[in-house]
Amino acid sequence: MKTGKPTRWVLPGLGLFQGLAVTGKNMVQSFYKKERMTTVQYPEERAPISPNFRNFPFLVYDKDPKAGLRCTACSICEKECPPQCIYIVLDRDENGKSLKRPKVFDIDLSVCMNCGICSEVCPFDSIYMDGEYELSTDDRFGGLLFGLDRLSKSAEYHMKLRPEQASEVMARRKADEEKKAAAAAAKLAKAKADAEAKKAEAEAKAAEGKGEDA
Amino acid sequence: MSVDIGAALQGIHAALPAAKVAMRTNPGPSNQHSLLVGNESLVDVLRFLRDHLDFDLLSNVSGVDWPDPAKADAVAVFGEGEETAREHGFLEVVYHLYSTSRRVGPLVLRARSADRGENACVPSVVSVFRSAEFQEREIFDLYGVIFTGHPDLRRILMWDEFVDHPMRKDYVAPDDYEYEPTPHDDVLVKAKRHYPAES
Amino acid sequence: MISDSSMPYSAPTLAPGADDDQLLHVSLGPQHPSTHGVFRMNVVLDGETVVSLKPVFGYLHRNHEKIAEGVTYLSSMPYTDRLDYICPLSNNWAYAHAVEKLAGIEVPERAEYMRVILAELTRLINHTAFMGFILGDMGAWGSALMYAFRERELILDLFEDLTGARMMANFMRFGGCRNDLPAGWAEKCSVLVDDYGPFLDEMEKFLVGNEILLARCQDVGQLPKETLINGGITGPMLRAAGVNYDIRKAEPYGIYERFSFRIPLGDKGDCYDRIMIRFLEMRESLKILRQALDQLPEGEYVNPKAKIRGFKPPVGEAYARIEGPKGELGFHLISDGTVNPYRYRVRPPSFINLTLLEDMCLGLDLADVVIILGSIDIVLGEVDR
Amino acid sequence: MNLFAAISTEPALWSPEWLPRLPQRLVEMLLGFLGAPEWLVSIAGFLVAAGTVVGVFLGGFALLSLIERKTLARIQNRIGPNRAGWFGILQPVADGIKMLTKEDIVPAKAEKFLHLLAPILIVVPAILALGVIPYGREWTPVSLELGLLFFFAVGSLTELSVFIAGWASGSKFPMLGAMRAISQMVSYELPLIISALGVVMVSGTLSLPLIVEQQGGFHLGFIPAWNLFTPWGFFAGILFFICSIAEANRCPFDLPEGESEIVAGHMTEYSGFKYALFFMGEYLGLFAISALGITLFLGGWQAPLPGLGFLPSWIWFFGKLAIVIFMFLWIRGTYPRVRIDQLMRFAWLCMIPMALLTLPAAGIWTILNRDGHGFLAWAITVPLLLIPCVIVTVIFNRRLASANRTYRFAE
Amino acid sequence: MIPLLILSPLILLAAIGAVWMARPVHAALMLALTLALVAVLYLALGAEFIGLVQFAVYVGAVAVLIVFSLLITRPGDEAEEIERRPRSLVTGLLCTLPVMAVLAYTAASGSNIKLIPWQPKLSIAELGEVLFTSHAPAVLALAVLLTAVLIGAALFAREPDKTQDDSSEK
Repeated sequence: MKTGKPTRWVLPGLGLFQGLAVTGKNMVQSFYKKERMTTVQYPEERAPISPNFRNFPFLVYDKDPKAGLRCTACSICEKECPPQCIYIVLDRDENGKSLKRPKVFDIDLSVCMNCGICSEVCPFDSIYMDGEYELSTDDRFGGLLFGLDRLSKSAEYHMKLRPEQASEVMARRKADEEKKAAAAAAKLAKAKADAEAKKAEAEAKAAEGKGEDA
Repeated sequence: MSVDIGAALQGIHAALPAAKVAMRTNPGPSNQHSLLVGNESLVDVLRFLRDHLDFDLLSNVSGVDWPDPAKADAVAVFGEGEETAREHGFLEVVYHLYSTSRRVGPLVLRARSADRGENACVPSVVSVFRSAEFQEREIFDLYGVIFTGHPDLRRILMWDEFVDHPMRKDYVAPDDYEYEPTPHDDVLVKAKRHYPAES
Repeated sequence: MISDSSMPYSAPTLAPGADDDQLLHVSLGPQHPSTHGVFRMNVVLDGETVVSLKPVFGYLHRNHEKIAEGVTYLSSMPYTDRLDYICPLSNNWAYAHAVEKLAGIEVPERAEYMRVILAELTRLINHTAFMGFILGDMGAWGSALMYAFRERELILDLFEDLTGARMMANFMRFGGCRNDLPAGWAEKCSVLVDDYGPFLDEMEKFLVGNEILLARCQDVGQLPKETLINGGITGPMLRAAGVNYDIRKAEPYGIYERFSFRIPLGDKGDCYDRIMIRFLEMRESLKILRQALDQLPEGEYVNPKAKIRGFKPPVGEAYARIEGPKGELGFHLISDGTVNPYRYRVRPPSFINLTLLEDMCLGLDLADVVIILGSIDIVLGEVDR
Repeated sequence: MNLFAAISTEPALWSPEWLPRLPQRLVEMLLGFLGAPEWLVSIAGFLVAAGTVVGVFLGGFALLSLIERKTLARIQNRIGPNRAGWFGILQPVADGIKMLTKEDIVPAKAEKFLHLLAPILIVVPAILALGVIPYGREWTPVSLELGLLFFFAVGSLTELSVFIAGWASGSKFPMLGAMRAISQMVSYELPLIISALGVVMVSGTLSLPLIVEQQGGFHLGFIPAWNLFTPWGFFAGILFFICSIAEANRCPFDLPEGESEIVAGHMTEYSGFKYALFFMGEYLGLFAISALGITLFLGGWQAPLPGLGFLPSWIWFFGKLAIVIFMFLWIRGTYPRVRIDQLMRFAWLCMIPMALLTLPAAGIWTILNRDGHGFLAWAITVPLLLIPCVIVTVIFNRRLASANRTYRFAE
Repeated sequence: MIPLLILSPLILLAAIGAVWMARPVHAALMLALTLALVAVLYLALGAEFIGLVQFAVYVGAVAVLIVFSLLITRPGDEAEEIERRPRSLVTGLLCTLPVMAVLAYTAASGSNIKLIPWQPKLSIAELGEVLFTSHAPAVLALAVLLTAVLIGAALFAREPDKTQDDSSEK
């Protein structure tokens, strides 16, 4: 054991008493200082959850849970999902034509790792991260495999959960819709005009033909 | 501080004329070019770099599997007038060296095994850099590169009885996944394939 | 300069003539209270003195690198959270840094500031938790750990507010961050930074003067600096031995050049120095945080040119590293021009810092092994990957 | 039997001192009323008296297991068990049920019989030792003339049982734990006994009730005449406290079961009720050693201030016991564990020499006080005892000087 | 007389066990049991002080030391031990023979010893006084011997350290 020349003299065990003082202070203060406490008595009180907290994904629908589902079963999230926990089957009509909506949309919550990449890559504002966290179940397989029925949540729910994000999305969608409507109207008008033009042309042709015939 | 790889190459050539060292350029924007070192002179080159050019920190040792040699040459591009491309695939070990005193790096060195089979050998650099000890064991474990001269070449991450090298590109995952009840048809089909007796 | 003869690698064997009958072969772990997870050491004891120690890894191995080769670049980001799960944001940064280098992506200034703030908060988390863990290893009954975790919770609350998750942040993106700071976040963080100093004072009073801690930690686990560098040891362990090597200074990434901070350097490199260096580093981190929060500019939080879907970096390779709380965390990426990385390699500091574990422990007590392992500060998620 | 020579007299019936002996008296009266022979009455009374002590301390054990967790929780800013019953008061019951219903696992390599014997052997001496402590003015379960010697003789059995536990488990961690436990207990028993010897020298008796009675009264009207408030007694008391921490295997000397190193030491391979017995033996041992310390140095059941004698004496005893045990808990919540070589060096190089020094101090104190030179006694013993303190301070500071580190900062 | 009759066969059995047990640890534990039973016998005979001291010193210290030394050294083969038993038995009997002879002689020449009449109990104070006055030389000699033993033991214990240092220097 090496020794040296002390520069200042202390009592042996001073550090030990300092330690006792710190723990003693903590013990006494734990009775009246709330911010000292490390724990929360869970079922009665809950730690405050940030509004940005994300847990598992959910699917957004507007108005109608079936028809209003924003998801188009494009499978981008399925491909990007890091643990590959999303399973999508595209719905088709009898002719095999895509209906642009999922027939099956399953997320295995026992595999999902809450990363939020699905909601980030979704181009249709359809999938978002939920804040629900009390999802424990005693059914390991079925209970944690969420299908469309449990995943679909209304746009109002989204609005309540993340007002900022949802209102931004809604505004964008509204603008898109308006644009689309305008485009559709324009298209319609154009189609009409085209049709009229065609009609006129046809009529003209017919007239011509008639004329020729005649 | 990025490293002056040309100077390092010249230094090696001057000190170790017999060493087979060639520069390979990196086509990407990272500007990290590398030196391809012949296996027989790898330890000498590393020792020279450590003792005379102050590259005292062997930060990283990566194994890479190149079943298609053309791909390897696309990442580490030849200079002009150099050896021709290889015919067979090979395993590669990439070393990233830094200097703690001069604060430069990384100096990237590559060493390549003869093939991906029995001759997948690269000399061990543990005698020069202790930090390679576990990393070489890991590469041996996951890629199957045999480091000649390594003092304790055992599997490190996989268990001792494991046979294959899982990081190789042609590795096929074994049939040992856990069955779990699922409504998904293709998973069920897969399960049926794996458990023929049960279904 | 290291001469070759000073650095012979000798596989540690039993001393010649040692009577094997008198030796006790003990397997510490994988279920041992103080191996920080599922780590195992095959220890040979003579009485209680360590004669040989062989670490055994892989109980948490999930072949992270193979998984990453099978998914897109972005999909690996949440997996990096799970490497060193005590400090996910540093891992995020290291990976984003490597991909940015590989693809040549610029990062906007605000994002760089956010990254620095998050990385330094992560460093605080890691070092604070370390204080609790090492005291636990020394046999104190969790008081220090509880105090440390109380403060850590406050930082985790900030993370939750910002990233949506307390630990598995998945926050950095190639060319910036995922989202901007929420309103009021910087102010909350600023309050936390102000309050952290008193906590560190209390912790220091609790630990540093404690004679038992002095007796337990001093002159335990020393190695010469040359051996440490040669063994690839990085981070606080290396600096505790007096080697001035911090990547934030040696190879400034991000915007670390803009901040004035100092690198604390130890002298002996024993376990006590390792503890103290981490204390001092926390104080320096607080300085960086204060400067970064004061200078935080407005602007983009992510480079708008960086793609999220279908990201394909050009062919090439890149190795990038940052100064993680535990040491040098590097990512070596090789791209073949497709959406998946051709080779994705993590240089885990915890794993490589274990290289010299046996050298540090030989000839010491079993109780010292536990402290040395604690002072290396490993996380098994990173060691086994 | 002259072994159990009664010292205390029968208490007055109306006194609250009487309360702890109520069961015994009731049984004796009942048997006497029924006309049982005298030997039967005395044996029955004896058994009931012993049962009272065991009952009190088993209750104390249950309570302590809760209080320890509560106190440590408060030290760590938690609340502690609060689910079972009001403030978690039923937690010990829940623990007990859990322990009882757990599977009793015996390792294949274990020596079955010895494996079973060890937990029993560890509880028995603790209970035996508790039997000779004077808890109140009228409440000494077994008043032995050689009480102190009996205490140490019985206490030495603990080492053997710890060894048996460690060896019979047929496993390595228990073996290491047993080795640590034996070397630690043997080393610390020495200063423990030596520091208690000073009390024996001063009071001239080995009988614990007599030792307590001699500590009655007050100096200057308010300082209790406890042994702790004499120079040698203060010194020996501190040494005794430190040694009792080591003897009770409490933090920071809990090496035999150091959970971060050797899992649980000699208890590693025990489960279920056998483990609970170890737990119980440990707590009862803690009670016993604290009770002895109180008896020797803190005046036993004597009230701490004059005018407080209206409370029954055993309340004072248990109050002191609570304070001493709280000190144990507080220390446990604060300190890390020492290493085995440091522990041994501390015992042999520091504790034993200092304990030996209390003997001449106590001798000088006795002789001078007997001759009425009270001031001279202080004047001689205080410097005598200060010398080692100064030496320790100097050595400590010289070592600390080399332990102090300065850190450089690189820009 | 009754305690003697009950205890002496037990003591004998335990003593035989101590000799007969194949495993050294078992033998040591049996020895501890023997010593404890002897202590109980002392107590039953009214010699409380000596009984308790016997318990504290022999069971608490000597037996523990034996056991501890067994812990830190690896015991030999069990089968070998059993094989050696006949020889050990002979040696043991040979050792007991002189003792038995002396005892038998004294018993036979009963006239030489007289039964000490029951005396009033000797107090510890008196015992101490006798030890440190009339028997002081013996106590001192013993103390010197023990000190020498202690120092010697310490020297022996230090020696392996030194050799280890030497070998590491080479």
